[in-house]
Amino acid sequence: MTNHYIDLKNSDVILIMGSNAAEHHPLAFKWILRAKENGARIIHVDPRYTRTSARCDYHVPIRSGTDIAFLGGMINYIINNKKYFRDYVDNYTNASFLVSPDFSFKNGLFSGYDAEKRTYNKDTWTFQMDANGIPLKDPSLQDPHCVFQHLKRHYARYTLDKVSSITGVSKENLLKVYEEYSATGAPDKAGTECYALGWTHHTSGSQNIRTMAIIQLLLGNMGIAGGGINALRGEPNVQGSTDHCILYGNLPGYLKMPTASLDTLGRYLDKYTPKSNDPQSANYYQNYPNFFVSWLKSLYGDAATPENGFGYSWLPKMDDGKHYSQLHLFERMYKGGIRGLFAVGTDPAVSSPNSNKTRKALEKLDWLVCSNIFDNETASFWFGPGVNPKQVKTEVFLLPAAATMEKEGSQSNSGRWVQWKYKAATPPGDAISCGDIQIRMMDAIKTLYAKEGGPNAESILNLKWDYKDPQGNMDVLKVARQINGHWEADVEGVEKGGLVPTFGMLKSDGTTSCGNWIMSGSFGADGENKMTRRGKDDPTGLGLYPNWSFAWPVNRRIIYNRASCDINGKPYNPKRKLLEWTGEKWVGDVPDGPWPPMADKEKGKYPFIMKTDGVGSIFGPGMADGPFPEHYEPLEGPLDHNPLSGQLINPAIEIFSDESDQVHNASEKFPYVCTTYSCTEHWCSGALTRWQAWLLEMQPEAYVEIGEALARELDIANGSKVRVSSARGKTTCVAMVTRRFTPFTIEGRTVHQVGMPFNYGWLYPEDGGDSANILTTTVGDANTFCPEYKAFMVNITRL
Amino acid sequence: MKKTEYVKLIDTTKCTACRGCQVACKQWNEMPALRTRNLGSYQNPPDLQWNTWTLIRFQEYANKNGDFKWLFRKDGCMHCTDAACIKVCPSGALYHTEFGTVGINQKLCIGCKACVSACPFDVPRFNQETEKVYKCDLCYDRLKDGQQPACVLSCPTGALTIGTKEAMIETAYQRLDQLDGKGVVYGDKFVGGTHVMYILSEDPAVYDKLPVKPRVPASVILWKNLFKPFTLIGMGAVAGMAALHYLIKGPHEVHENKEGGE
Amino acid sequence: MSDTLQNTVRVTDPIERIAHWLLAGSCLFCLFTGLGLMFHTWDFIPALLGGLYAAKWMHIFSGVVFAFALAYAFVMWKKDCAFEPDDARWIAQGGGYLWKTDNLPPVYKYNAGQKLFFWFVVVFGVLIVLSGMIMWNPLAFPVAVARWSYALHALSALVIGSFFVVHLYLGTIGNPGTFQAMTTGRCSRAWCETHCPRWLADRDKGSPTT
Amino acid sequence: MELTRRGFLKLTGAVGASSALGLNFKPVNAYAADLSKMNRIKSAKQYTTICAYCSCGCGLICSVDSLTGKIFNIEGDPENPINEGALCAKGAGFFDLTEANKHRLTKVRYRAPYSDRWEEKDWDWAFSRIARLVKDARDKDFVTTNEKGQLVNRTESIAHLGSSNIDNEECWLISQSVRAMGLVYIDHQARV
Repeated sequence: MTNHYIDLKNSDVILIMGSNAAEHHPLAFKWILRAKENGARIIHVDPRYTRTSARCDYHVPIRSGTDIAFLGGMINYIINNKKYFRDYVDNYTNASFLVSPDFSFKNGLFSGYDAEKRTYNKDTWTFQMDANGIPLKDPSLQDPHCVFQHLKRHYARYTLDKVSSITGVSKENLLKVYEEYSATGAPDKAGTECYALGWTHHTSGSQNIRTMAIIQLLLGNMGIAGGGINALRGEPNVQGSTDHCILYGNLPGYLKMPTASLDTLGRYLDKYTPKSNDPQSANYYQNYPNFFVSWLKSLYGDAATPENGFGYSWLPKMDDGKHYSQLHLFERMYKGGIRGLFAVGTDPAVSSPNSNKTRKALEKLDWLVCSNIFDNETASFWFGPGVNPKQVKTEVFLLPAAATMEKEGSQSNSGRWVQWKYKAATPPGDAISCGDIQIRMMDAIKTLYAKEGGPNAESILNLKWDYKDPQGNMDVLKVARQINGHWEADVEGVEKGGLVPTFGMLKSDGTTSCGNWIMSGSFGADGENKMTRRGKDDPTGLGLYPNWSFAWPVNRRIIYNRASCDINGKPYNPKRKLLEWTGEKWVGDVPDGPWPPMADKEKGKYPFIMKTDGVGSIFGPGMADGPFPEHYEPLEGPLDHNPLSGQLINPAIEIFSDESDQVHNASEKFPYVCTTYSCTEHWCSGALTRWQAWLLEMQPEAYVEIGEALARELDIANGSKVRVSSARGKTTCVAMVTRRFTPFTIEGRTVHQVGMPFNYGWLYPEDGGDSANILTTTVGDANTFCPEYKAFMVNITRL
Repeated sequence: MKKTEYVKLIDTTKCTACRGCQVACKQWNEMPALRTRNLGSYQNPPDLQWNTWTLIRFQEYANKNGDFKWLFRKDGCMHCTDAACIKVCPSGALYHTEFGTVGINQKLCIGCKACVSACPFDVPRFNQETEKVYKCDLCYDRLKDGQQPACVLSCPTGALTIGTKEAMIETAYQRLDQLDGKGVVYGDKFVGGTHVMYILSEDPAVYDKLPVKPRVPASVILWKNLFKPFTLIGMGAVAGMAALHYLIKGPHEVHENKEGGE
Repeated sequence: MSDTLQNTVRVTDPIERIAHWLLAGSCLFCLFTGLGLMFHTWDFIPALLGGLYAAKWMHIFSGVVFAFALAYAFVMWKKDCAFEPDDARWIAQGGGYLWKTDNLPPVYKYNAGQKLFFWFVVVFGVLIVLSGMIMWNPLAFPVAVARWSYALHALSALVIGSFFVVHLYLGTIGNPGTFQAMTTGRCSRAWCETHCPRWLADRDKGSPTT
Repeated sequence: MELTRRGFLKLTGAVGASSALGLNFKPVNAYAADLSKMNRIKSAKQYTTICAYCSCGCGLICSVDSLTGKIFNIEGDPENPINEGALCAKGAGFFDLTEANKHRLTKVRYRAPYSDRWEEKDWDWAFSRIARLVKDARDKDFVTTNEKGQLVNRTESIAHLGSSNIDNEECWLISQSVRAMGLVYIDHQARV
């Protein structure tokens, strides 16, 4: 989230699209309804009428996987009707930047496409530079090469008729949403967007969000109270686990995982430290070396020295251009290339796409280590449906873990608030925390390497791993302080070991050690653990609660907040004054840097300090699948053509083409669009919630929601059992016949959509049904490899 | 002790059916869960049960114009002032608390089930195993301690609020104004006023299992207000008349030819 | 004949007496436990019996006994209690209990008042038993049926209870010499001549008593 | 929909054979049957925690019996500005994550190759066995240089998944240690 949950109350129009906030973030909905009470309009765009729709001003049904078409139409509307916030667009976005004349877009493809590799060469996705290396601009926005004109041309194709025909949304509904939302382009209006897995679980997931980011920049909704783009993330500490980057491509604090070609620390830092020649761009990532070296110090401790490149060479390197995501991981496992898997608090046998493939892959493992508070389908895969234990070689460990209230530590919510939790009780039986498991397991591994040696043993032996208290248990505070960072030498009157109060003080010379730079400042220099703070003062009245817990970065509650003011630092909306420049300093939220506003040509800086150019990217060359989002059909959909171009599916997605990955696009065998989702009563794979009697009582078994029209066609009675099948598998569940799914008219014909929750698995409860992911496709987003769970094709038969 | 009446207001126009209340109730009152099946609805358990004192009812509804709505109604004890259950309870297990709510003392309950059929809202539930009746007591122990009932505390959206009767009736009508009159306040105009009130978005007749004009059943009034007193009055009167007869007329002697008897 | 002993007449046989007392006892017990369940002022009754819960079950058990006794009594007495034309005249004159009359029709085994009592007990007894059975498990019945059962049960109790008092009075001090009919089973000949002259005459003729 | 009158009868008609599932209050209640819950709360130790489901970050208060050390009540933290004491169904049912839930794992379980059952093991055995397996796999498959001859120091045959349902400090420990081991197949639920 650029903003945070409470801030939703400050909005004038809330577009909920790609999210079912009332069901999956019920407490976010508290603040959405607070806004509604204050007069805000709440709009829900979703394939299905849900509990969210029930409380919104209105619901607009949309076919799964067509969000870019819908939003592209909105961009077209905003430009044609001049609804954009001109001052904001001029000053705070790259709308006026001139794009390279070689850049082009033809028939669904941007310039530089390599069809064989399914990737783009981005050499033409660049700006024209002046002699000083600063991007050329046309403030009039009239130059045909300027971003704004490119944008206008690109989305001119997204006419109401076209969008309606793709999305299945009526033109009246399209106009209603466009009009109402684009009204937030006024300086004193705030519009926000709440999305969740409904946007990310697509082959164009990242571009769904990008499209909205463009709209928010056009309307001047970024960086303001009640604005922003708000990912309502799905897990309690998914923000924290992402911040600490248990991810193949990133190291803690979103630092880049090195690749093979970056063979030295110097080359690595050179590549990832952005340069800007514009003196007004803060280009905050120029501090990248400080963050990275401080992290290396946290990894290898005293063994990381300037002489050995702080241990850079010990780090694993990915092959350039290769990906190692969960999809790739199971692909490799399926082909026998993985011997051992650690699965901590996760249940991929249910949650990974194409479960039949995933489950088959698990059988290829030599060993599997699971840590959980309950048994799950992954740990017990060896006696799953159709599996003969006598033929499964895998050695399985199921380690009993402590539940959250049985351990102390911090958790980061989606609004980046890092809140401290206390240990209320000891875990039952032999259970210990996942942290303790990791520490003791790593101790055992270190011991073996110390004794026996091995390849690159230095990396293991030099790992800084002194996080135990005298009793031998994990010392949470010690870890938290290491994450925050400390001095490694006596510097400027601070003794070695003193806590670093902010990442601004981190150094690239090895004098600081910091486990995760964005968390630097979670402790005060005086040792105060700011994550434990419980102050309730709210000086701005906007619900920022600056003294409640800690928010990264540096307790900033709304990021890019300097964009809430004009170039002189005066708030665009004086009624919701997030920040104001007094002439000497900023007052309000913690500003994005102390510099004066950009009207001060000498010392002033642009507001988007993390962007190299200092402004918001309407033209986004960082994306794998194009600097402007473009509508493509899902990998498996009801259409055999893309109504907008000759390019049916996202050209930059990776295609997995094993026998198990079959796709039947526009096939009569699987005529219905299916989507998957969760429900309030269960959580994710249900691996925690299915074991809980109170929750199971409310949602006891797997179901498929079917519209009344389709149910009539198929003669399916409410509450009866049906079989749902796709090209990849089939499963049996209860039919829930409902008016909440209505058929769409797509390209002139009727298309039915159905939906299933992904919360069930064969292990428990008995007869509760199995995973909806038995049906889903093995394919991911072009940028993130987030799997496509939201649009695929099925057939339904009564039993 | 001065009696302060409390009213819980259920604003269905704010309810998201997250069912936090349904679980919070079980958590606080330590009620177990039972195995259910999916019967084609989110509503589960399908009805109130001895272990489920409050339940969100899900109802798909389209009005005359075809406007579709998904209605959510939190069902549970209405805490009537004129409470049929208290009228019929032989043991005093059901009683009016100092807050005007209807408390239940399971220790006293003898499982006669009279309240189950008397309740105009079909709320009390009987447990075969414990032979006791169960229902919401609006968290009497929490109220006594100045705490909100578990359901109200848990409600994310402010659909559930609690306060003094006067204040909540005022709040309810204010909310109705806010909704431009598109709604109905339910609960203040029958059975002496209930201590649970609704703001409904539709006409009460639209809702499943919601009586439009709830009242203490005529059978209960006849039973408790007429037959019950007349049982004693009748028997007493007859006994009195017999006594009078004995005094005035004396015993009905037999004309005897001979002495009889033993 | 042993039937005529010391100038007394055997008016009831042991089976009849057992049935009567079962009926009366269970009825009385139901009455008191019922009152205890209905009136908090009568709490002493359930208290003596070990609490309301115990009283509830005793009431139900006693009700079952009552039901069987009633069924037997019905079979046993229904013929003797069948109404005949003269009964109207008997009733019209209040059975001679309320004012002086000379014109009372001679009674066979039971007078019209007794018959009336019998039939009230039968009708309301059936009602009280049926409604009681419904109240035992009201959840198995439509709610309206269950609700009215409670009212009907109370009404029946009111009727039976009131008649019970009358019966008690007339069977004891109101009619000296009557009580023995349900103890020893023998009443004086004179008593019989007063209360059941036609039956006595039939009996003396040796014709079958019915 | 037809979940009106007719549908409703269908629903009630089907309340069937039922048995209590899984949750046991007895251990936490046995000794305190006579104390009202409110009184027990007053004498309890209270700890704040944060909800373990969606990412709202709602505050909860765990009440711990001072005699048994066991949690007996969990409800929303009214002080927390995000939820102000409110909780959804999952949060309200947080108590069912404690050891009162009989499904909680309490012992290390081990399944030997080709076996059809779990065995119980102790931690020391498990850790030394896992360390052995890790070292064998890593040493056997370690990739020091890739096909192009570039130094890559990685282990491709061991993978790590999870978790976004553990604390920051635990996440960080995992993130650090898997890098030190040379793993590259590293992912968690942020992607799924």
